[in-house]
Amino acid sequence: MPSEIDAKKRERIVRRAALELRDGFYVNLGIGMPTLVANHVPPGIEVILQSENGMLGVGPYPFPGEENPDLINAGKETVTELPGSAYFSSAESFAMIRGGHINLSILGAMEVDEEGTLANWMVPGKVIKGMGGAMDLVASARRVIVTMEHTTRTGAPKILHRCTLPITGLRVVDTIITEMAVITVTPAGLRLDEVAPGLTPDDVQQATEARLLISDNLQTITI
Amino acid sequence: MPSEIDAKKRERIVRRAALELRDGFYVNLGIGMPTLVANHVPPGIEVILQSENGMLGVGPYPFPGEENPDLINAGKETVTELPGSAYFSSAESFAMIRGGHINLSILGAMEVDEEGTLANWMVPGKVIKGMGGAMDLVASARRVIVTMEHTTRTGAPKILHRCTLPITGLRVVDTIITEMAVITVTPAGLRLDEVAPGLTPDDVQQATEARLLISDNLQTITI
Amino acid sequence: MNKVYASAAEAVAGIPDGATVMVGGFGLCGIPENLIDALIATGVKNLRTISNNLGIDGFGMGKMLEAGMIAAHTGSYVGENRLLESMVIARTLEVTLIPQGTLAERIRAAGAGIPAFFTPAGVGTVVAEGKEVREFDGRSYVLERALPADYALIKAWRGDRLGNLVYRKTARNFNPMMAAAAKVTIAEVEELVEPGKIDPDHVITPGIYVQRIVQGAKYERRIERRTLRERQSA
Amino acid sequence: MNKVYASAAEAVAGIPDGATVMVGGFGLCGIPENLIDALIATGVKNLRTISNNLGIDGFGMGKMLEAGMIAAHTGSYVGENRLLESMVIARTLEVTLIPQGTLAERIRAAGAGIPAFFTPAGVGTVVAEGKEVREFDGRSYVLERALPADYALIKAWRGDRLGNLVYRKTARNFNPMMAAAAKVTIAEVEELVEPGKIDPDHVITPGIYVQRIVQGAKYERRIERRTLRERQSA
Repeated sequence: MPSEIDAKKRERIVRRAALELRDGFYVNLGIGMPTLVANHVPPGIEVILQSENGMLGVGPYPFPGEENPDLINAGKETVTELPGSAYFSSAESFAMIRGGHINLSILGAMEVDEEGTLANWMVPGKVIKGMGGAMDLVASARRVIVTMEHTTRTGAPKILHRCTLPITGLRVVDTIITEMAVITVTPAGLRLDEVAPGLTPDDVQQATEARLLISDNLQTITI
Repeated sequence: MPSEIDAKKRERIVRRAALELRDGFYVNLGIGMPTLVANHVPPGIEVILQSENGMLGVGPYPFPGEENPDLINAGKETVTELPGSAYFSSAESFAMIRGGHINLSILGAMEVDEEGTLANWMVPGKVIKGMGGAMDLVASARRVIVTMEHTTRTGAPKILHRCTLPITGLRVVDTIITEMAVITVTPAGLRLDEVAPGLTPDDVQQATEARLLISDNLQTITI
Repeated sequence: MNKVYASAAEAVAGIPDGATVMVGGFGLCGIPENLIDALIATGVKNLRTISNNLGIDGFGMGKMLEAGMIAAHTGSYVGENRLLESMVIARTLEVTLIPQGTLAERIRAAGAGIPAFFTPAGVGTVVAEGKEVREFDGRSYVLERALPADYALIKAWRGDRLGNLVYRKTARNFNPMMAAAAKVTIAEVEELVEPGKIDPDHVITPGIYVQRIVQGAKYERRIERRTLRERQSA
Repeated sequence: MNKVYASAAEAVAGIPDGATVMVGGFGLCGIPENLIDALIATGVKNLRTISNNLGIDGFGMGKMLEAGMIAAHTGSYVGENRLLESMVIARTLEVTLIPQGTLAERIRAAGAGIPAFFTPAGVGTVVAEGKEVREFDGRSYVLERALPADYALIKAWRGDRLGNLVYRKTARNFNPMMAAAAKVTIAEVEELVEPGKIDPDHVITPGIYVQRIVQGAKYERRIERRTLRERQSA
């Protein structure tokens, strides 16, 4: 049952990403897997979620019958508000993002390269859907974490020497979190900081096109 | 009693300026004489006053005991609100002004020249006070009317061939209203459209450095 | 000063073929449902639309797409429209996609009298191609132009006769900037009230930006993705 | 996440000599009275202040001027301070005056990540000297840079523990933009309330922009020009 394996992979990624949250952080979570990070906020940590359609303090999904068409997140999903939430226009929302007020943006990727360049919005030859707010977020969030499966469904590497798809942002990614590894983008290149239990650095390198530097303090991923 | 004569002059100017108001206009009135235009809105005309410190729908001065320190106009005078007033930030206020949403700005002048260039914020050698919002207003209001006494207190012309003081805006004035005349700025130069009762165009020209074109349809000022 | 129109049909009358029309909303949230229907009924053609999304097949701006009245569209995300694909391939629709924050700020700039500004979004991507890129304090930015419109169709929760508007929750989105960016802004509201009923401190769109206002006849307020959590048993 | 400070003195602690400090308010309306007093009490020197006005002799920022703690000031109007003249002549104070709308937009740009923008205000005047002037659609505009600060001292009517703020009437003025434009924003409020007490639709400054919040101990709220009308006899 590959879908169940995928679900477990994704949960591991999401749980590891949640450990990057810090108390008092304002965080923007991308559509899909990143949104799930909200379910795993560590105890004792208070984070405030921003949604780029104009909301701070995004709460959980509503109970049945309490959904409000006027209250959605950037993925167009019905959500709820919390005590201390605030609404604002799209111009104010992106002023907030562009102005560097978001501590952390977590989003998905099709490709990331050695310089932290990200491609996640367009596959030439397919009809384009649009970049939405991704270009603004990666350009200006104080820290950008990519969460993604380490390889494509056919096993091809997604962490590349150079991105081949049209890019979303040039040298924007700080950290890559996959089911196999946690990788930091450094001026010297990609540094392997953590590997999944049971894997060796070489296993990760085999699934990665870009050359990986191995951290002097290499850890096993603990979630 | 020169001050009483001045008061009458100013009232004539203000009353004539009020005739330029049109129903539905959003109007910004400068500090001093222009503020008084609000007292002479013609019957049947509804105008909404904007104050650049962040208010639409400025009402009259408050009754004694009803003044509110949080409710002032751009001249720092206590004012009141009206049904349908709105408050906003200084950035929004000048977005409104700069965006061309103000139909009419009425303000005072030290000098105006043949091209409609205005000087009203600084006299070199005196300590400068600052331009406040005047440069933004004259650059972007759809129509700019200058209300002023025709000459200085010593009788020197204020309507000049070229401004001599540091300017507030280049080619920004549409109409000049004084106690002697109503003058329109045209591409060909200043056109005398109306003269005060009892005065001839030549009387006005004598008090004016810039050359005046005489309107084919010259009128007497009626207020 | 009376900006109130009796019906959405009267409120949208006079929009000519080829006009540039902004439409408020994010997804299906905060869209001017009644004005969209009324605009389609006028039979106007070759519109150049500006909106973050393009509705979905069968609802919101998706209906305008189906009516064949859109010649060109500028937005940030059009992923919910299947019809779009065939139209782009058949070259009956020209689509320009730009970053959402750049879209929001370009619209804001148009209303605010700012002809152009620098932004970091899109530097090094296709978005910056052909545009000036300049460095400030060691970082690169792309010069973006204001994005104005002839008409804006927007939706607010409540409005008064003078055009003052308030919005509800995330239905605010692009509506306030569009109100300021168009020559003629047409607002539909769920509740039309007398001036003074809206606290002046709560007004989001001051009436100066609104030329026409109409109370919508009915609202479907369709939900695009109904996501729910389970009630925990007590 | 607790941004609440017990006193204005604690809230302004750590502002170093030479810091760039924005101060909210227009005239004496909406100024952070308690924070100004607390800042003077710290004895900090050589501040570079940014504020539309400079208070009046003996009140508001006028007190900071008298304390000799301001080395340079940027604003749009300083006409109410007599002390200013002698300081400018003695070259103990450097004053930069810019158009009020440019001041507001430069501060807004700093908070919004816009490094520079074009504006029509000041073209052809001393304000444009040494700056790039460019034509767009036949009209000339001057390029203006963002104006950020190390600290912003602002005043709101009501705020919650998360820093969400609402303002009252024209006391809003420059406060919201300054909140977003500083590295550290310190807000004083008349009423400090629990999160949830402010309707999320009414929030003007979302808490993300506020790092420290304090309830002011007392407010004089001095009126600069008390203008009144007479009651008509019945």
